[in-house]
Amino acid sequence: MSYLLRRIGFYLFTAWAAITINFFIPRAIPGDPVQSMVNRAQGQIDSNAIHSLYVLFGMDTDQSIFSQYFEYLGQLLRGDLGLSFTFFPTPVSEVLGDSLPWTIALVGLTTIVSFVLGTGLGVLVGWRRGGWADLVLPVTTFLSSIPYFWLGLIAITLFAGDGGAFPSSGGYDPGVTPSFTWDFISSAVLHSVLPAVTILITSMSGWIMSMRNMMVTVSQEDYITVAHAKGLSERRVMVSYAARNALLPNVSGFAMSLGLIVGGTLLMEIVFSYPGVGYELFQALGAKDYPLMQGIFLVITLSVLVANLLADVAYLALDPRTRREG
Amino acid sequence: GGGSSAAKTPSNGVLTIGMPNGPQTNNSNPFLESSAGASLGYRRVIFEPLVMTNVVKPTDPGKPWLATKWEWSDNFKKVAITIRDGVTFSDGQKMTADDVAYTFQLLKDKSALNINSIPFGDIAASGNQVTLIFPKSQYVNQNKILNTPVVPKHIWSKMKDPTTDPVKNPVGTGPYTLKTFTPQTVTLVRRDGYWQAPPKVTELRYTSYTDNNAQTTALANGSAEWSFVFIPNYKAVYTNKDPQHFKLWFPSVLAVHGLWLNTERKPFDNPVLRRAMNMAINREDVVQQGEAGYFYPKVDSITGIPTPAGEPYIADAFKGKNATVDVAGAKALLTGNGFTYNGDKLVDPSGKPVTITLSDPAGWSDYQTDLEIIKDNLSQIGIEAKVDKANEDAWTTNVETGNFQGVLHWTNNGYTPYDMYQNMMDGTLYKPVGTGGVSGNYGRFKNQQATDAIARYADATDDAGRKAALDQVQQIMVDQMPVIPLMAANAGGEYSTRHWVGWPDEQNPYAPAQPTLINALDILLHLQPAA
Amino acid sequence: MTAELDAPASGTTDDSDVVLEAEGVSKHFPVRRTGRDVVKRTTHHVHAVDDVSFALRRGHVTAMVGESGSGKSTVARVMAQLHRQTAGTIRLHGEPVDVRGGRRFRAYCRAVQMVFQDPFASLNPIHTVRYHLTRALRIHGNAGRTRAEREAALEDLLASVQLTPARNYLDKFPHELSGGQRQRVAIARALAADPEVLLADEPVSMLDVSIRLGVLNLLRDLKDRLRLAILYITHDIASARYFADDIQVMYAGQVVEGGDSETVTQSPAHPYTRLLVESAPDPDRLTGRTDAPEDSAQGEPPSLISPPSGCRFHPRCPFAMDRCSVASPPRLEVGDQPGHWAACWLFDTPSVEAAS
Amino acid sequence: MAVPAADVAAAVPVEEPAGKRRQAFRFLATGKAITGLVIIGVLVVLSVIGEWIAPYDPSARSSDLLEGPSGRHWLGTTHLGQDILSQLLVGTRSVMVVGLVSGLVATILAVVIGVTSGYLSGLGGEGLSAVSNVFLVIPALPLIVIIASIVPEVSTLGIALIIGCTSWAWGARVLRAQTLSLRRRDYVEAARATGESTWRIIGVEILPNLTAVIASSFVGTVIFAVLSEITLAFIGVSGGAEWNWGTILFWAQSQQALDQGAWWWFVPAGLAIAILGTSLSLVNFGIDEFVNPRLRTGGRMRAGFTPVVRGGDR
Amino acid sequence: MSEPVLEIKNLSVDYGMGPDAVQAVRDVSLTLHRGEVLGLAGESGSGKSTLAYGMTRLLPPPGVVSGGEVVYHPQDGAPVDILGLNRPQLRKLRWSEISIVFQGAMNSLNPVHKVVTQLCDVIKAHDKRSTPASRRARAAELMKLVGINTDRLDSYPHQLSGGMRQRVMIAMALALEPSVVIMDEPTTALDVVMQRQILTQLAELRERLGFAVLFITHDLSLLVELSDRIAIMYGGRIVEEANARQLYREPLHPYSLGLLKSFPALRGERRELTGIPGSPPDLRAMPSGCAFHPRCPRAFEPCADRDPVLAAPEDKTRSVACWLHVPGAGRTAENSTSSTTARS
Ligand SMILES: Nc1ncnc2c1ncn2[C@@H]1O[C@H](COP(=O)(O)OP(=O)(O)OP(=O)(O)O)[C@@H](O)[C@H]1O
Ligand SMILES: Nc1ncnc2c1ncn2[C@@H]1O[C@H](COP(=O)(O)OP(=O)(O)OP(=O)(O)O)[C@@H](O)[C@H]1O
Ligand SMILES: [Mg+2]
Ligand SMILES: [Mg+2]
Repeated sequence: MSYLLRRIGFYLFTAWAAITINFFIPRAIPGDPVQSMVNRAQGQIDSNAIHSLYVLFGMDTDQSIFSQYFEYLGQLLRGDLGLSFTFFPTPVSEVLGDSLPWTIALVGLTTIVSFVLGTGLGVLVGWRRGGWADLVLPVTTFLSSIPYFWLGLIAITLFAGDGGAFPSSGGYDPGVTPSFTWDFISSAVLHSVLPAVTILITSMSGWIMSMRNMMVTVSQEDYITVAHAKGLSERRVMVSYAARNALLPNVSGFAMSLGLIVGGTLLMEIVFSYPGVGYELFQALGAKDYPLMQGIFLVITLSVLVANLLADVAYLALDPRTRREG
Repeated sequence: GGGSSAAKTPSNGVLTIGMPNGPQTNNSNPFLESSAGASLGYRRVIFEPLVMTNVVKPTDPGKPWLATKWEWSDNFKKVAITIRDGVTFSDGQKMTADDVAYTFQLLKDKSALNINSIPFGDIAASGNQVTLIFPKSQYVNQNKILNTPVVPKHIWSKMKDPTTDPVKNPVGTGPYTLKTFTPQTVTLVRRDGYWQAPPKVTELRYTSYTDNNAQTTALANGSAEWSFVFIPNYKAVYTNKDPQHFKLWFPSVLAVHGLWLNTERKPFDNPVLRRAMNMAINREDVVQQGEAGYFYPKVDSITGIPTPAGEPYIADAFKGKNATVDVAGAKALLTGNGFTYNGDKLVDPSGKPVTITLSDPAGWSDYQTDLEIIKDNLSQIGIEAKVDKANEDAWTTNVETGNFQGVLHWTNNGYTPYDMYQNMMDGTLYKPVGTGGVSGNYGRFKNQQATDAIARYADATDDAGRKAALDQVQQIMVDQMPVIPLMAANAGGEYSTRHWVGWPDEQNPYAPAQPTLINALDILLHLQPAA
Repeated sequence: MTAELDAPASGTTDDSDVVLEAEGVSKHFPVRRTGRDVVKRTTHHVHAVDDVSFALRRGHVTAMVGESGSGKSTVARVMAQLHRQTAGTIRLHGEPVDVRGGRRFRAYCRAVQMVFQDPFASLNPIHTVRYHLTRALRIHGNAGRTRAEREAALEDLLASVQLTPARNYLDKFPHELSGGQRQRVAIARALAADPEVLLADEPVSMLDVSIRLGVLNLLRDLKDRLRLAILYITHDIASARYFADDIQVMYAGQVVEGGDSETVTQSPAHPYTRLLVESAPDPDRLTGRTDAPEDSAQGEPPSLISPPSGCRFHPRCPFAMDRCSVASPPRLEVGDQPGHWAACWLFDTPSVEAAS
Repeated sequence: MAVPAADVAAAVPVEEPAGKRRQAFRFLATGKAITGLVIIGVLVVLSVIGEWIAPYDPSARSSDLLEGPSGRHWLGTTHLGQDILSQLLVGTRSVMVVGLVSGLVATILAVVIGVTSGYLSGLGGEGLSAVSNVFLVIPALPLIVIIASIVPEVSTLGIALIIGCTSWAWGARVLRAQTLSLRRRDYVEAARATGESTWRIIGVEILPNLTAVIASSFVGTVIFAVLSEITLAFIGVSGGAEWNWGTILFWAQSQQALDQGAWWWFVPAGLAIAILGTSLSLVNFGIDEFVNPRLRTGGRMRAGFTPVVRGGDR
Repeated sequence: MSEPVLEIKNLSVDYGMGPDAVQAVRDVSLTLHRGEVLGLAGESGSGKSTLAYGMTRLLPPPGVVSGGEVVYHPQDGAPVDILGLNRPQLRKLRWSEISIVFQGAMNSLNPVHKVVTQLCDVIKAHDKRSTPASRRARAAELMKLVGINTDRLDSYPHQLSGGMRQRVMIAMALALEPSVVIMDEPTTALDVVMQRQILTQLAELRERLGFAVLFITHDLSLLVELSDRIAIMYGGRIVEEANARQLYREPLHPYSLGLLKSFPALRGERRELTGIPGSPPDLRAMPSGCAFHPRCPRAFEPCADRDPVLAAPEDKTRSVACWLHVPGAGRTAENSTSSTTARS
């Protein structure tokens, strides 16, 4: 248990450091939210509006960056993430509330499916070394080296263009309202097929590779030979002896990738116009929407940390060697 | 596909509108540019202006809307507005002069909402009349004032802080009310009790696409029927998909996009060089290749005033004088004024070869293309140009502080050329290179005559005075060329006539075609179901 | 009378020969605290070595035997000052040493060198034999001033561990050498410091039967030629008999018996030593009939975190008496040979007499 | 009684010391790694000579607007009539420079921080490890975007440095773990017992043993850096004045090349990236196989049932 | 002597295939009789493990059995050649007839499963009708058999000491009451006290259950004490095979002698230790003739040229492969016939 306690202390420190960095670094960018807004409008916002925008965003007062920082920390402790500039005056928490479920549903599910499928395939490929299984590797290597946005755009052209079977953008049909109706769910699912498949294609090979390597390593352990010597069925040896042990290192990788769900999908969401956090972050970066950026970074930081904590716990649960009595 | 098939089928009374602005948050505050209402444009069909004006025909008188009559005192320091009778808000409450006065008072009190920085003085309502008094002439701002959307006092006065209220249930006098809001799609439905003949479109569906590509795709497959988006090679990608119905119309308005030169940097402080550069640039190529031939219409007049919108304002001396490519002329001009050629390299009078760095943010692909073309053009007269694909934030700061040689940039926009000229040349905006916080005159143009003439135009009490002032400004523009105007800003849009007809176009320019301007409402009122 | 002996056990040689001695040395390793400990503010320690005293003499091999985990390596590391002792003193030529890195540590290294247990792990796989030896010579200033002197020093070194001709070995990487050759290189490296004491931690246990002998003979030869004091650590009591002058037996972090090697192996006194000797494979005890003595001890080695009270062997000891679980036995003279002692109450003459 | 030393010597094959070279980079000698290295080599050559063998100036406009592949333009042209093959060739350099420079920068940082924090116990080590964990937590791409915005002039080299300075944390973590496992190795202790200084132990005893891990982390960073650079260019955050494959894709995308049917504008650059990525991955696999020899594919064999090949081809 | 239970005939095992194959076990013949302990000794790398794994076909890639026969004689029924079995047949035979105890018990037990699970696994695999309760009961019985308290059933391997793990492995090996147990250095990693405990237990169990043991170690002194017969391997071949006592008293092969002279004795006279000079042969470059001749102090003229054949020199109970014991060696050049084990 002390192990967990120490981890938690460590996580708290990391969280604080990350939050601090997330506060200061964006503010070092030249320019400010107002100018970005004017720039984005490319003439549609009058230069006379600049002053009123400064007033609107509360940026007309001279407040030292440190007092802002402590104010921000105070806000955070109260659970207040501030108001987004891009969507002024919508609270950051609301922006996140709108986008987070999409990301988590699509990417979360895809990550899990990718892990399960990739690991499963990796088990097979690692177990049946030589023969057809080895052909999987070059193919997956190639697929995983393709830049994601490129694959996504090609997929859109091929499958979502004229007469294509899939919609090219968005999270659901413009016509339907999010609710627990068949219409909405089917449309959401349909919209998620292409993004999901492209993510699967590029991310699965990582799991296949690492699982395969672990399988190969583990299948030369003595206890596997013993399991064969015991006359256990091939399946049992593969699953209960080899895969069960090979899985352990992959678990922490999986937790890591769960943590990256929120931050790692920027490109997918840009390419597929998916209404998730990644796209929001991209916008916030461009708009210098400090509160939104901080909010999203906070979510990312927390999810990575929580995922790591989960990985630690999972390791404790899965590997009896790390469990301690007493 | 699923997404398109639903939208492709004609839906009864529904019009689908798209904007490439990404997911929205539930915010219909009409005064905030950051709201979904502004970004998608639906605030225009909920909140109505006092007067409907048309940027495409800036000299046309405005259409009475919530105001039936408005009278400016001679020096444009006072306006008396008569409010229309029988107008109700969508919650059933009558709209009165009180509401109008409240709206102006709100702008006066909250400078955060006073986006046009109008200097309001006294605001008084009596009967159906509202009187506004200003400390100085509002000639150049008159339409901006009259375009103010009217909000219901009984609701807004109860808000804790109207500047930070997302107005999730917008109540206005317009013919539509908000039905549902999702970050991706906003649906509005037609309401009963609208004060004039109701529009035929019973439901508006605003979809926010993440980027231009998604928006273009939606237009091309018919799932969006009306939009405002830049489409490269629009024929191949858009109109050819259904040439009969897919249309676009991008009329120019009184603002330009041009090559701003830093007039304090040698050798670009020399107006001769600026004029010669102007002569070398091939506007046709810029517009055709960079702006896809339509997005920003070409500016022909050497005064920089976009036509046809600004036609009436062009000084007689310059009427019909168009900028043309004249490399030989440019060279002659240069060599006649102390410039020399070393081989084919241009050398300035002080003996230094002329080079220029043209800079714009890397992500602005049309501007980048334009710059590539300009670079090519400038090499014709021996100027070696370099295109810098800058980082947007750094670029913004550089433009602000005058730390650049040449950038493509826009000007302000208005109902007279005043806004654009003031933006380019007003000496009162001048700040030395290195100092930021400027809102115009990025090129650091310092010319007292121009400054005076601009001020005279705004304050003049009669048309003759204004014309004289504007003529002088144009003369200075042509002589000094602080900005090389290339193309006009637009107020256009892409639309489909498959289900709805009656859109504005070249022949019938009753309104700009852009779905986010106040005229959107006017257009909706013009739309008829296709036969 | 309790014949308590002063450490170290006196041998035949006089005390001026003592080079390095340990007196009451203990080494405790803190172990990871559990959540409950954090609350209770207690810490646990592995009592890897407790109150160990002995001396190493010039030209003398002292063997240290004991089962795995009894603390033999820890003793060696403490003696080499790779670990700092928790308690006790280490004396070099009678001077207590207290070195913490830096120049004084180097000076200490020059006198006391260690050879590690595993010849496959103790040479850096990426460096050549030449590198290993040159560094060791350089650090201790034995490399000479010129290249030729250095080469000569290298050749001498390799010759002293019988790796000749030197040029065949100098530029080899460890993986190109056999286990025995590697161990010789490791010994050569230790000799490069021109030490007085060699701490050899199981120098042959990783080696094959046929190679072991070569290394052991080499050590013995070095002892004779260079008058080195050698601590030979092993768990193979037979090799200790063969190779060492005297033997210290360790059990659970303590030395439980000491004496000259022939005596300890042929007439072991402490019950644990007896168990050890009886357990060793013996070809003369033929074919399956492992007529193990009835009194042979069973059970597991004790926990070093909370070692048994009194004599640490008492839970397994067939001769355990009441007092064994209460009081820790001191060193008691066995009486058969001079210098043979055991930490066992059985040899507390008055009490044994009283019991009989 | 002693074993005659001469016998021992005679039994080992004597090799000439001259033939012995330090084989620190043996790990690149596996089949996969060689394939990868050859491809990378070709790309490196292209990145040097690309400028000269490119048929056109990549920025030069021509009147062949948006033409498909032809004899004149093997990979077609852009909307400005620029030759895409030339852009691809000239763009190779920037990609390779960013990959190498940021790989180097990140690897050096990772080594310094990872190894030091692994070897030093106590506060110093823990602090460094905490720093790298903080960098791990902050999402890399957004961080790069932000830092790229802070720096006024982003040249190719600037991008490379930024990517390098933000992507060392993973390598540092791996190296720290490795160092932790190495620092208790006998040969490290032995070096200490010989009297070596701490810095010499880190630099000479530990570091070289991490070569393969370092190389693998280098290759990993290069892949990451190349993809990051291309992504940055693609989303229009950085362009620099120089061509790279990401810029090509940026132009293709902003001109909606695929919608216009101009696949030749979009496809080759993506494939080039994939090929570079694949070759780097191959090198990495090679290193993996070196570090873990069990991974070497040993033909069509499976554990548990040793094949019986009676009268085999011997 | 009793009937054979396992006969290895001319077994050869290679690592790899084709031109760069390494032959680690060369033409080995060996017979294990019912109920006996056959010791197999030899220095590291002599091919002991390869032989054990090869004959049970458990050798991991790139190992290949390249020739010979391994005949198992069931209690009742016809002899089977293990090398000719297909997977299911082999799987059925394994453990129920021939079980194996490997060197590293820590590595032989799956670290993530409880001891009881692993014990029950093997029962379940061979007895489909057993119930979980019956399996657990049997597991408890087995644990008692090797002297471990049954409350350790639910422990994970890492919670047990090395000696306990080794005993669990022995218990597992006996779970199905096989007739042959192969033990590859089962006690090398343990210290002498623990080793003694386990060997004592093994001897008791064998007396009770009557299985035959092939015991592999390089500790000859241990084997002499423990086994009935001893075979000595060198360079992938059996160089000598004899009754344990005979071998200890009177080793015939110089290599066996060398091995015996490498061990210091704990008791009795301090005897002369000579050891074996030189180092083991390189499998890729085997010396011609007798593989031991470069290290052999008594090598003479035929040794470098011709391979000696394992044959009985004077009586029928032992055999040796050495020219010293071939009458008239140096003249005969007859080594084409394959070697045969002297069998009773
Ligand atoms: N660095 C350490 N931290 C914690 N415990 C340790 C450490 N080093 C050794 N120990 C413990 O101290 C005890 C003695 O270990 P040591 O290595 O000295 O035994 P040993 O007699 O050399 O055993 P072996 O014969 O197996 O080498 C063991 O229980 C071991 O687990
Ligand atoms: N995978 C392999 N490829 C090639 N050669 C191998 C392989 N595995 C083992 N060998 C070689 O086969 C020979 C026999 O090895 P084996 O493990 O059977 O020896 P052993 O007698 O069991 O030794 P030990 O006492 O060390 O266990 C050795 O020389 C070894 O180098
Ligand atoms: Mg030890
Ligand atoms: Mg073996």
